[in-house]
Amino acid sequence: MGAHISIPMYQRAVPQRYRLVGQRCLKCGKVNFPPKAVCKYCNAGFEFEEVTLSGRGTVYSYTIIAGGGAPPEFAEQAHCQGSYPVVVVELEEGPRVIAQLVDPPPAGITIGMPVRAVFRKIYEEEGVIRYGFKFRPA
Amino acid sequence: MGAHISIPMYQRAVPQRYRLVGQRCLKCGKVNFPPKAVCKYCNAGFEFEEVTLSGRGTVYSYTIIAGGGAPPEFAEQAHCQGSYPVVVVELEEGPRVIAQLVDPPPAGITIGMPVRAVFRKIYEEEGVIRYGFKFRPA
Amino acid sequence: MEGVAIIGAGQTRYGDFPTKGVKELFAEAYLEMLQSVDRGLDPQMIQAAYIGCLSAGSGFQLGQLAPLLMGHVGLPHVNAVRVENACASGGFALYNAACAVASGKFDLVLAAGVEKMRDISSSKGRYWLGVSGDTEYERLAGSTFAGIYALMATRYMHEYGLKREHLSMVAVKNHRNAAANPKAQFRKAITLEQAMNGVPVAYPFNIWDCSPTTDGAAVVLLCNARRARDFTSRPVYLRGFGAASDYLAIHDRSSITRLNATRKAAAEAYKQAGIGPRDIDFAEVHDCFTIAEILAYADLGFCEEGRAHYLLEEGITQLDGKLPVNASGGLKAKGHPIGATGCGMAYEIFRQLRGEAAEPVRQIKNARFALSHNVGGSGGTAAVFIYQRGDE
Amino acid sequence: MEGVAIIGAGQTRYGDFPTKGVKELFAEAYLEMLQSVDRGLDPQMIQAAYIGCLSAGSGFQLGQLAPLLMGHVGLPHVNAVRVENACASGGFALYNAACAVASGKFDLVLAAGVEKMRDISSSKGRYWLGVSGDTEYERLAGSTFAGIYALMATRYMHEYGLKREHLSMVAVKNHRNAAANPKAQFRKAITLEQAMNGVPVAYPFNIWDCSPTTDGAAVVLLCNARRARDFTSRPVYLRGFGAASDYLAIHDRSSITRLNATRKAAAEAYKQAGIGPRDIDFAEVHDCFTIAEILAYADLGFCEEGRAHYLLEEGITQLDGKLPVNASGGLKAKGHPIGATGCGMAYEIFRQLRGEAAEPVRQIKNARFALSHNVGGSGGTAAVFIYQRGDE
Ligand SMILES: [Zn+2]
Ligand SMILES: [Zn+2]
Repeated sequence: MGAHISIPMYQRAVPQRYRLVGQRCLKCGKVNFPPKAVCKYCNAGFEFEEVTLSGRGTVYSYTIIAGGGAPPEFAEQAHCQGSYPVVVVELEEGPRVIAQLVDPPPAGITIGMPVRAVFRKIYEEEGVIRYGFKFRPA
Repeated sequence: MGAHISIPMYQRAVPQRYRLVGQRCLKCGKVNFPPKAVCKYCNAGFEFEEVTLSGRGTVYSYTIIAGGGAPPEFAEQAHCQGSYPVVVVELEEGPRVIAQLVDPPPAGITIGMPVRAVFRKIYEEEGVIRYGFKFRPA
Repeated sequence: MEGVAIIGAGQTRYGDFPTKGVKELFAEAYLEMLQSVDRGLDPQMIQAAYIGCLSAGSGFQLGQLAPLLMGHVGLPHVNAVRVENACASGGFALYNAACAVASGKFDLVLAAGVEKMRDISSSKGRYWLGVSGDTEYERLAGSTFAGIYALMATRYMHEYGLKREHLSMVAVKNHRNAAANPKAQFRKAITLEQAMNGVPVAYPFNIWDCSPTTDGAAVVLLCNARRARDFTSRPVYLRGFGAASDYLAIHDRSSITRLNATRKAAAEAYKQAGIGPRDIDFAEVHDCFTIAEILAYADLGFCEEGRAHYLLEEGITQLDGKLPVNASGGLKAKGHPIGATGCGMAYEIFRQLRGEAAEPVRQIKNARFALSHNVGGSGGTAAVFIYQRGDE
Repeated sequence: MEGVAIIGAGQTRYGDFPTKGVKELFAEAYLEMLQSVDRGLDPQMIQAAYIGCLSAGSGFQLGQLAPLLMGHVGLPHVNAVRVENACASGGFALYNAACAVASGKFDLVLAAGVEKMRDISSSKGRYWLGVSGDTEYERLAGSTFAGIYALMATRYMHEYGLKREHLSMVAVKNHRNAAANPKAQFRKAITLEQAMNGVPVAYPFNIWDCSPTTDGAAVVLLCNARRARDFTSRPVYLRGFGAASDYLAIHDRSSITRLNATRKAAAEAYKQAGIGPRDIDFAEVHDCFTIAEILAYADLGFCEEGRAHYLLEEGITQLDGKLPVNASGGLKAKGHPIGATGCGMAYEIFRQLRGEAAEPVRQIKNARFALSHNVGGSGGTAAVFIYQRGDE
């Protein structure tokens, strides 16, 4: 069990994982992603309109997870790839988000590098493939 | 995971589970089972001598666990037996202890009924059979 | 020590909510709490938060649920911590929030509880819930949580002549109360015959003796009593709060027909409030199993030990009785989202003492003092609170 | 508010103890604490206990660990509760124990932490430990706990010119300190070359940048300051205690080269103590990863933001420097039994300020004020404490 993401929990966030659905605060106009009950920018707005993010952004920071240390649900991926990069991306609408980077440039990842979101398999557990966004160089 | 008893944890209590090893408080003379760091009778003694309990006692209270509600590691037993009794036994040395009752009398379990400890399989998990004490009518 | 008042409270409906996770449940109760502060409140004034939860959202967030929830509702920097004592987690959140206000260090402190129990299959759920007691011994004996309370019930029947009907009378009363409570999980009265003939769970219990698995959240806002009327015209004062523990394993306790943790917690709360059991006008007590409500009557001083079932026979604890117990429906029928339960009791009492019980039929009239009682597992811990109506 | 003093402290060795479970570890630290109360103490005077723990003994006892432990050491009826904020669980136990004494409700309160991390296979352990952050997003991105701190380190290198060597300088310093600490998990100095060339974990970290998995427990006894000298000739006063939180997910934070939770907690603690960073003679800070100690220097006010690595270059935080940091060896080399860590820091400071560091070579001389700093996960929560030597 432990840090297990149950299927119902995964399903509740499908709009975020499949289509990057965020929310624009009706009070301050800024875009929250992932969604919050109260806007994280003005800490006051609690009414929002849905907004689908473009998926375009730049690398804000990065790491490379070594194969041996990957979480168990990513063990297969780590075994195949040896290691994989994880990045924090600053999206053009403002929010930052954490995800994997696919097809990293041979010269290495750099902060500020433009990227765009792609839809990928994340992992399989309990017989259900969890899909979601990753990023790739733009 | 959850309420899982790990193998090392099980092994640390083998003297209790296999041989009912308790401890006599050198301060007040009473017998603690299961062992404590500080005596549960005088709340002061912290030096003990080992004492192996006779396993004889009487039923202090009882219940009958219905098959459908058994913990998952007992599901197989519940499936075979339909239901099984669990008792609190007051041992002749003083302490009470909780365990299953095997071979309950056809006329039903009664409070005060004499019982004695027997060594049995408890359940199997992670490829290791957990053994321990149960009680049966004396 | 500073005085402590409740100035707002919110609670989700209790039940099964597949579309709501632990964050959504918490936010719903939090926003209702904010709206209940009738003179208004800038939420940024809230300084600390104590959050009760056992399973951390069916196990997905093992660590630091408290800042996760606070960040979700726009209070990211508040001093937030999770407190856990199984089914008494909400009560200990409330207790420690009260201590934080009483210390004078804070004026406005949140006490909350939340549990998302219905996200996992029942087989995994049974692993999580375990026995809520001493796992190493009680679980290895093959017992369930129901089994532990059943052992208490069997002994109580033996010592004091309690009958199967008495257990069912608790279930019938609490289901009747829940039927009138729009926030309850089971809004359906049951007959004594039904209650006596449910599917067996653990002798002497059948399914109607057991509280359900429930999703839900409850949030209470505490304030230094001297400032309470800045925020509301009708504060409810927390006059006494007590908490205590006991041996976790029932085989280690000298008696299993009483909960020493409840007795010690109640003594502390009564002493602090300067009142006794006879001054209590109504109570919300911890009825995770029917026997638990019966044990509570004597442990809280409502009757002598071994005489609790006579209170049921005489109808004293019914909604129209002299001392209504579990007007909300109790854990049994209102529902039991583990970590939320202790704060949900405070929500019910806050609303009742302000004359805001949602349906007129369930409003308890002319009440001045109320008590809530929250037990961890089979009595390993307990917290007791005494509330006083503030509009006098 | 009442003043708060520490009158006793105990701690197990940190390490790998296959024959000791969570009860045995706790009892060992508790009994050492009792012996440290030099004028003697009847343990039955202890009124409440706050116990920090994340995994509840590798998961066997999900609920109510606190009464289980108290019943094991002869204090079954004490008001006991578990508090949890991941790696800051011990710090929040200490914080809430301090609030309980400050409120005047209690004179003698236990703060403790315990973690049994080495009972489960490393694959299951990885499930448990997760990312200690926002599981739903950080874990689903494939990140580990090390990965989250690595993201902070990469950004810090980009913004402030931090080099790989600076990270390793933290590891070298803390391993050197641990070598002299008989209670440390790793009692072995390492070279800068070794520290820079370990097995990769998450760029830019290698294995020497990461704290280990550790079994251990620590117990601290708090007392109303007015009564402290009834129990000891050398109390240590808790002059300030602060706690705060932040967005759990690092992607929600405005900056990842500082921990806002630490800054807010430190401001609260300094203000309460009436002193500033320059008055601190030595500190135990939260170095779960090498970058964490570097972030702590500026967050605690020991230097300006972005200048922390110069403190390392100048040797200021070495044992013989102007402001020794992690004389114990820190989480990095003393070990990091998650729930125990915050109380283990208090143990180290209690012993140091009383002139009782176990080996003369590691005794810090003429210290008057000390600070401890405990972080939950990647900064979702933090607690900061300021201690003053009492024998003046
Ligand atoms: Zn906004
Ligand atoms: Zn004794």
